[in-house]
Amino acid sequence: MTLHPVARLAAQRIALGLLLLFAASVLIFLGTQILPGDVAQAILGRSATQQSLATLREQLGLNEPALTRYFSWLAGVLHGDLGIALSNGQPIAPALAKRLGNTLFLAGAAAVIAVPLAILLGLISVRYLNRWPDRLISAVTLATISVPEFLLGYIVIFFLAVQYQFLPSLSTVYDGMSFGARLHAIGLPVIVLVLAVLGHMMRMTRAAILNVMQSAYVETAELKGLRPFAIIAKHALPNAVAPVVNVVMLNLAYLVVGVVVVEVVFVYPGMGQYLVDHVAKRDVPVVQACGLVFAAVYIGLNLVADIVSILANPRLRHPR
Amino acid sequence: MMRLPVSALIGLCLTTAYFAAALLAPLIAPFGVAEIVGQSWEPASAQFWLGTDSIGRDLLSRMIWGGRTTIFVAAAATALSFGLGSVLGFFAAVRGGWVDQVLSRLVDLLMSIPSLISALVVLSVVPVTIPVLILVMGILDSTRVFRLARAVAVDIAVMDYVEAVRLRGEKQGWIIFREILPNALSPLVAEMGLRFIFAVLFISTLSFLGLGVQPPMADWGGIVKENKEGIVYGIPAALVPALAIATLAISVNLVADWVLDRTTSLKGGRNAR
Amino acid sequence: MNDDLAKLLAFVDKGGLGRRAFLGRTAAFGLTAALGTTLLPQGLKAQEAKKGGVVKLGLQGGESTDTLDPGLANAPAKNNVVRQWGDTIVEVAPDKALVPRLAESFEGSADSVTWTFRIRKGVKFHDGSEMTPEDVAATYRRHSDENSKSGAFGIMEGIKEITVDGDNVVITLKSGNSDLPYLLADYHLQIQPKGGMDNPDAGIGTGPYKLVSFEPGLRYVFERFADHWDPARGHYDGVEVLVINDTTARTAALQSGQVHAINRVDPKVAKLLSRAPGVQVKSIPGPGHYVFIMQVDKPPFDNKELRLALKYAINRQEMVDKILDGFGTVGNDFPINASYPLFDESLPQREFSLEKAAEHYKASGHDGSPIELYVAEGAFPGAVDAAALFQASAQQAGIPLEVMRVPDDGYWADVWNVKPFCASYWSGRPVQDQMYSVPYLSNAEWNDTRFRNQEFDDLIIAARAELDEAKRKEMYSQAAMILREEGGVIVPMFNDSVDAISEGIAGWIDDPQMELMNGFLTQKTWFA
Amino acid sequence: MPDSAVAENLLEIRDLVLEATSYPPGEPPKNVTLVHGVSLCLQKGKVLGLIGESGAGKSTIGLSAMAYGRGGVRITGGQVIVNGRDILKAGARGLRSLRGKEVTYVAQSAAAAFNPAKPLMGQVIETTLASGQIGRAEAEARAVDLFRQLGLPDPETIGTRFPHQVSGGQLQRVMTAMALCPKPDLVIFDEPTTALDVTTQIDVLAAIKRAIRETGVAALYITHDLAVVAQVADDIMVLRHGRTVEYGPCKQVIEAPQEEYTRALVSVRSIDHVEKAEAPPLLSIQNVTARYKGTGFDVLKNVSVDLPPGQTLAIVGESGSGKSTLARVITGLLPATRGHIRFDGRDLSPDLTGRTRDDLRELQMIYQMADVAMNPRQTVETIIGRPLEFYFGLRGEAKRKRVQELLDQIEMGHGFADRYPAELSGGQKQRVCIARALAAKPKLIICDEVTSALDPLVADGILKLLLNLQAEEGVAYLFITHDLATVRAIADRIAVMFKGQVQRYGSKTDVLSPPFDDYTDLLLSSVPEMRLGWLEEVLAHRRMASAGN
Repeated sequence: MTLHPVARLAAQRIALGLLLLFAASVLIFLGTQILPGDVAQAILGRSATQQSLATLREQLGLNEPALTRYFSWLAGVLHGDLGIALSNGQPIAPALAKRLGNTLFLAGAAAVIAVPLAILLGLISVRYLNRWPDRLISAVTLATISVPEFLLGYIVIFFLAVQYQFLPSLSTVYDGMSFGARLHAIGLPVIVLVLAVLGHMMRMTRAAILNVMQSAYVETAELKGLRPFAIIAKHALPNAVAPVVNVVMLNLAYLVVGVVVVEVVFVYPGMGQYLVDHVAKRDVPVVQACGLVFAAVYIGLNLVADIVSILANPRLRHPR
Repeated sequence: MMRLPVSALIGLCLTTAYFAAALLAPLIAPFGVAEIVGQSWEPASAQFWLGTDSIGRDLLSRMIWGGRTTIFVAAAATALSFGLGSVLGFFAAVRGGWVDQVLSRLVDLLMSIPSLISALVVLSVVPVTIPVLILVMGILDSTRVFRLARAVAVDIAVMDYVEAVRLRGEKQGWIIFREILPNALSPLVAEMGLRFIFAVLFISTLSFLGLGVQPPMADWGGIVKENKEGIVYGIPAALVPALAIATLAISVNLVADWVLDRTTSLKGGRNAR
Repeated sequence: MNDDLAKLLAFVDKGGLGRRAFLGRTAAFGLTAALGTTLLPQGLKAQEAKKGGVVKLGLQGGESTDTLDPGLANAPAKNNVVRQWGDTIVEVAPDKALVPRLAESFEGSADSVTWTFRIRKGVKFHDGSEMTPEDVAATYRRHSDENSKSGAFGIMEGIKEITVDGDNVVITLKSGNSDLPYLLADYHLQIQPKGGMDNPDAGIGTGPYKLVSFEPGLRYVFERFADHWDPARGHYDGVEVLVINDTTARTAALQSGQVHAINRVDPKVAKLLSRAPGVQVKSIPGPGHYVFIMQVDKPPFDNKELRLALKYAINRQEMVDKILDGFGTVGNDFPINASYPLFDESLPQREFSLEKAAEHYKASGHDGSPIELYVAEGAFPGAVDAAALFQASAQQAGIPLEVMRVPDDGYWADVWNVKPFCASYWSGRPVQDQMYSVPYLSNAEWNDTRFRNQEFDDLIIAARAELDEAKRKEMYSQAAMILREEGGVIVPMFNDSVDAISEGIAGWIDDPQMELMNGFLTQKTWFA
Repeated sequence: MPDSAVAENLLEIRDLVLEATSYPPGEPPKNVTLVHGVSLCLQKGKVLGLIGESGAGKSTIGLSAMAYGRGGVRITGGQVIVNGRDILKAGARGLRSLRGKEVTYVAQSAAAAFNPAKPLMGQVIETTLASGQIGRAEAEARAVDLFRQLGLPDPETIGTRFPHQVSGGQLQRVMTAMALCPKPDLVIFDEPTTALDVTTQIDVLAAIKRAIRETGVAALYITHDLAVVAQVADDIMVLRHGRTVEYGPCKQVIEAPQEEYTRALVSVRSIDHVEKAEAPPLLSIQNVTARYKGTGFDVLKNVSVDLPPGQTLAIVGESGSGKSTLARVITGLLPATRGHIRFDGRDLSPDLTGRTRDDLRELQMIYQMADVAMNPRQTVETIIGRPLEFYFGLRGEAKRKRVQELLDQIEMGHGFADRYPAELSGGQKQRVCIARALAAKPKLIICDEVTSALDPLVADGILKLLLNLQAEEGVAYLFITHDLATVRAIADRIAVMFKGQVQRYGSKTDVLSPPFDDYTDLLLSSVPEMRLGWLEEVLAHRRMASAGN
């Protein structure tokens, strides 16, 4: 049964993605185990007694060789058991799962707004190339990508929450909340995230669309006397899908970084804040678990981008 | 001297001002970095041009010392990432074969984890000092420089003039430094500006999260964190460092855009804009 | 007797004590409890309370590992939560007068060894069952049990026997203690059905609001308990407590109208916040104080010279000016200040002196390795900045102090009472005996400085039974000097408790004992 | 202006002026005039050929017939009258009704001109449907007729295929169909056959000529190849640097050119070089077989050719014949899997790394695209000087003098020494590459399509230079090209290659005189000759040949 080439390519990419995730887990585990300096000392601080250091080393299993520890950790991860948090002895998985849900909800909401907005702005600035809309958009994006996310956060709180009380400055979400209330609660952090990601995504989308608009077949379409909008919709956009999708996925790295900062600024119970707190507490098992989940989400998204760009490429969809 | 577009002019002036302040910090800072001189959050006055911070330290001195740390760490990290990234990138492009494969796959792996997350993972086990921060940021960022350098070098290596030189029997040293490097330099220089901005934002974010520069040392991100209670009331101690980060990033951005324009037009007619 | 009154008047002029607090102070001087209620300021009764609305509190001091067991309430958010659903048998009014609650009336024997409390009848628990004297007795027995780890264990420790006699609960003490009614007003001692023996964290009590749902360390939802025994309390339809540990977010939540009241306003911001529209800032001097606590049984803090070096190396006045922005007074390394009855003004105030600090540090022979001080914004508002100031002055005296910043999340579970040197707070107690016995008696549950001093224990226990006020005051002064000299606690400053409420709230009364009107905000105020 | 018949002009261009802004590096942008007042007219059903070297402005003039400025070109003067109305005055809506309906366009590279994400049929009938005259079914039927008319294989189903599923030649014909589908009055052919192989060019040219005759449409045919335009055009306009050099009927311009420049263009193909006699070989390639790593098939299959010293062996073949691969095998960049190469009496190691410095010095190479064959960051002096340093250790004054000698040899002034490649013209860049090769005093220079990227006159200059240098220096050339005219001009011996094998090999006269094997016959007969009616002859000859067997 010969697979349609696109399906074969997609399967290849998925296999590559899984391999990458496995390698990433090795990197994260080794990153936290073999670095110089005694992990137990780093966690308990200098004035810790020898006895407490010994018990912690035992608890972390630092005495066994790294390889066996890695595989036992990996086995646990595969069964969904991410180990026990050092600081409060609670199992990591349940707390992490809820917080991952919150983070994905926030990042998803931001992406759902940022992606179409970036493409729209990209189209507008290509349509009015080098005229005032293009210059204005470029100036604004230059500003937003140069401003640190936490400054954006506080400016937005000051104006939209304190000064004009449109949206709550506090974005706590809890179980009983309705979907609408949840959206209302994360209004401000989504705005900040969109601003943080929009700049990068818009600049690259503009370049991708510009590249397509300057191709020969768009000129042919123009020479066929089609309306500008028909040219963009029927000829430019179908070919812009693959490069734009790649650009969007490339920028999700900024979204991940933005989420961490925004969660700290808005005290949002997501994975970003959970990771930052436990890094400060030097709670190695939690940091490993969070690192792995972030990597998995990121690799997964890149995988989706790869597959979408394969599907969008006519050469692959209709082989010779 | 070329007639500078106004935006590049502003960018250049601001950037040089910041770098000068960073270099001359010990001379021009009125007080020590952690010297407690007044009340908390005093407004700007003749004695304290920018007022004081949350525990009464002169904000202007702290901004100057903080700027010195931010710019020094960002510059050092960028230098490390460029040194490491471009040399390995060129080497992989010219050598090709398994060297190229191994290096490229390793870079793919490192880039499969967002840089902030990898930094946090590493910082959770090692003592957070300035050299460690520079090392972590430098290595993580060198992956992106590697990819650019390798791509640029591969583009050049397939050019006929490199093949002609190889046919002549020239050694690899000559090929890299006399044929590839001069042409690869302009895109890399423009990218250096962007990487520096990334480094400034990265160290500021780490410090804001409390995991970057540890007190009593200070950098701009750290100062924002120390005074973040006041930010909603427009206290300068919180706004000034954040605006400094933004203006530094914007001005370097303007200069980098101008450098990119000038170098691509110089690249022998083929305006690869 | 009168020289104390005179001293008190002097203190009031200095603005140290609000007029009502002064009235409360006079009540404590030997007047019987019954009189206390009549002294309530007439102004309060005149305003007519309005019913309705859901009040939302934004509080600092909660974590995901919290439970509803009143015995374990050790942080501001948890202390306020227990006030919603529970009642104690006696309550200390803002002016320190004793107000009978679940006990209709009470009286102590001449030697204040046996106390009888007549329990109010017809009071219903939230689960519909009726409250009986047995429930009261069972509650106190639970808190006296060693492994309940209750914060009130230090108080219960002085009780020999608890018996029920018809409508009365009779408590006999090991040795007389005229302050017992004050001790039983402690917020840990919420009366629970069958004492809460079977499940202490059910959150069922007799309070004006009934628990609806909660997410530990995040959010607690209450609704008005229809047949609460005291119609004069609880004017809101419901209460929502949101845990917001981050100070900036908490303040912004109040300003953006998302919550109606917040605790622990950063003093530095108090002036600015008071100018914000729709917000009232309430700062009340009181017994609350901020501390840096050393566990004296762990090196290097087992060395007295080092402890003294650190005590001299802290600049107290600078902390009051910069951290409290003037809202507070200088501390003297023991937990009692002028707001306590029998306070001895004459105790020498320890001054900030780099020379003495350096001398003691040299004498301690410390090896110079960094001394780690763990601190978080959650310890007390401005704790991180205070640690920075302490580090700066300590380093000038050659002491290698290093500040370890840790996140708020999990501070009270993993850092306080765990790490050898960290920051903490006390909201204070109505009387000296309670303030000394809860944290500093050798067997106290919350002895976070691991202070074990036999002479100090004897003094405190003896003082309880001492009827002669002057002698009792003298004993407390001696105890204070021991703690000041030997103790592991550094008390740089007594802080006003600074809260902020929205203008929509009416009926606020200043109460120096604990933040948000000693936790009674939701019971006594209403929407204007 | 020719005394055109009374028939009313379909297209009339009067004193057309075109300008554009150029951005020289480092200087402020400045305006450049591309076309200085060109005038022409065209009647219905007639074909006007626009001929000129690159940069002459022929494409920009063609596009001005649709009032379209490519890459920032602006029409700043003159009038363009189509069917009696000046389209420069027509607003955007007016232009939209003109373009793709009254006037259509066929691009040079059809492969890039088609939207890769959509099947062909949709794109072909797009404007016809937009004009609303006929429905989809009728439009598709018309398209299929045109496909059949243009000789496309299985016309009914080709419409459903995607652009990348069809060959370059076929796409060119589909684009012609696309241009003819809306029944326009005028079609602009912008170098339609330049990108094709010479054998496919014949078929496409014939198909276009037949389509124009049958549909009676007027056409502007733009090309740089005079021989090609001679077969198609009724009138010819010769352009140079945006000015009209000559404008008249096709017969007059070809057979009796008035202007000096036109005469040079007509005679460009007429160099003929007397071949040298047989001699023992300098380079002998024996049964060489080669394949690229990772591919399953041999690109070269036991090739055997010889090249005597001081002579020129031309390797002729179409793209994919393996001629460039042969060059890479000889230089050692791609080691042969079988067979060996003898050079100047010694065996060359198949791999570049195994060769001695003299091996490398005596065998030099010149590339097709001169502007990527020189490092843009080095001056001409450095480029020519480096081989002198590397092979002969010349330094300083001695090196500078030798560079000047070389510059004289390639007929370029000494002033060029400190120029950068970006500042040289196409021909000058190729001359510097030749100088660089000569600097090594080689015995053999491999020339890989060195003239195919240059304009005819400039290419002519380079061929003459190479011949003089061969006479002076006695250097042998291995000349790789797909253009037979060049072969006639320079070769002593010829090897015709087809799919990796030597199809025909021998002295020039033997190879170029009949009887020919089929492929060589097809190849030779596909090169347009500078006379009218040549196209009809070749087609008639081919019909007879195919009828015969």
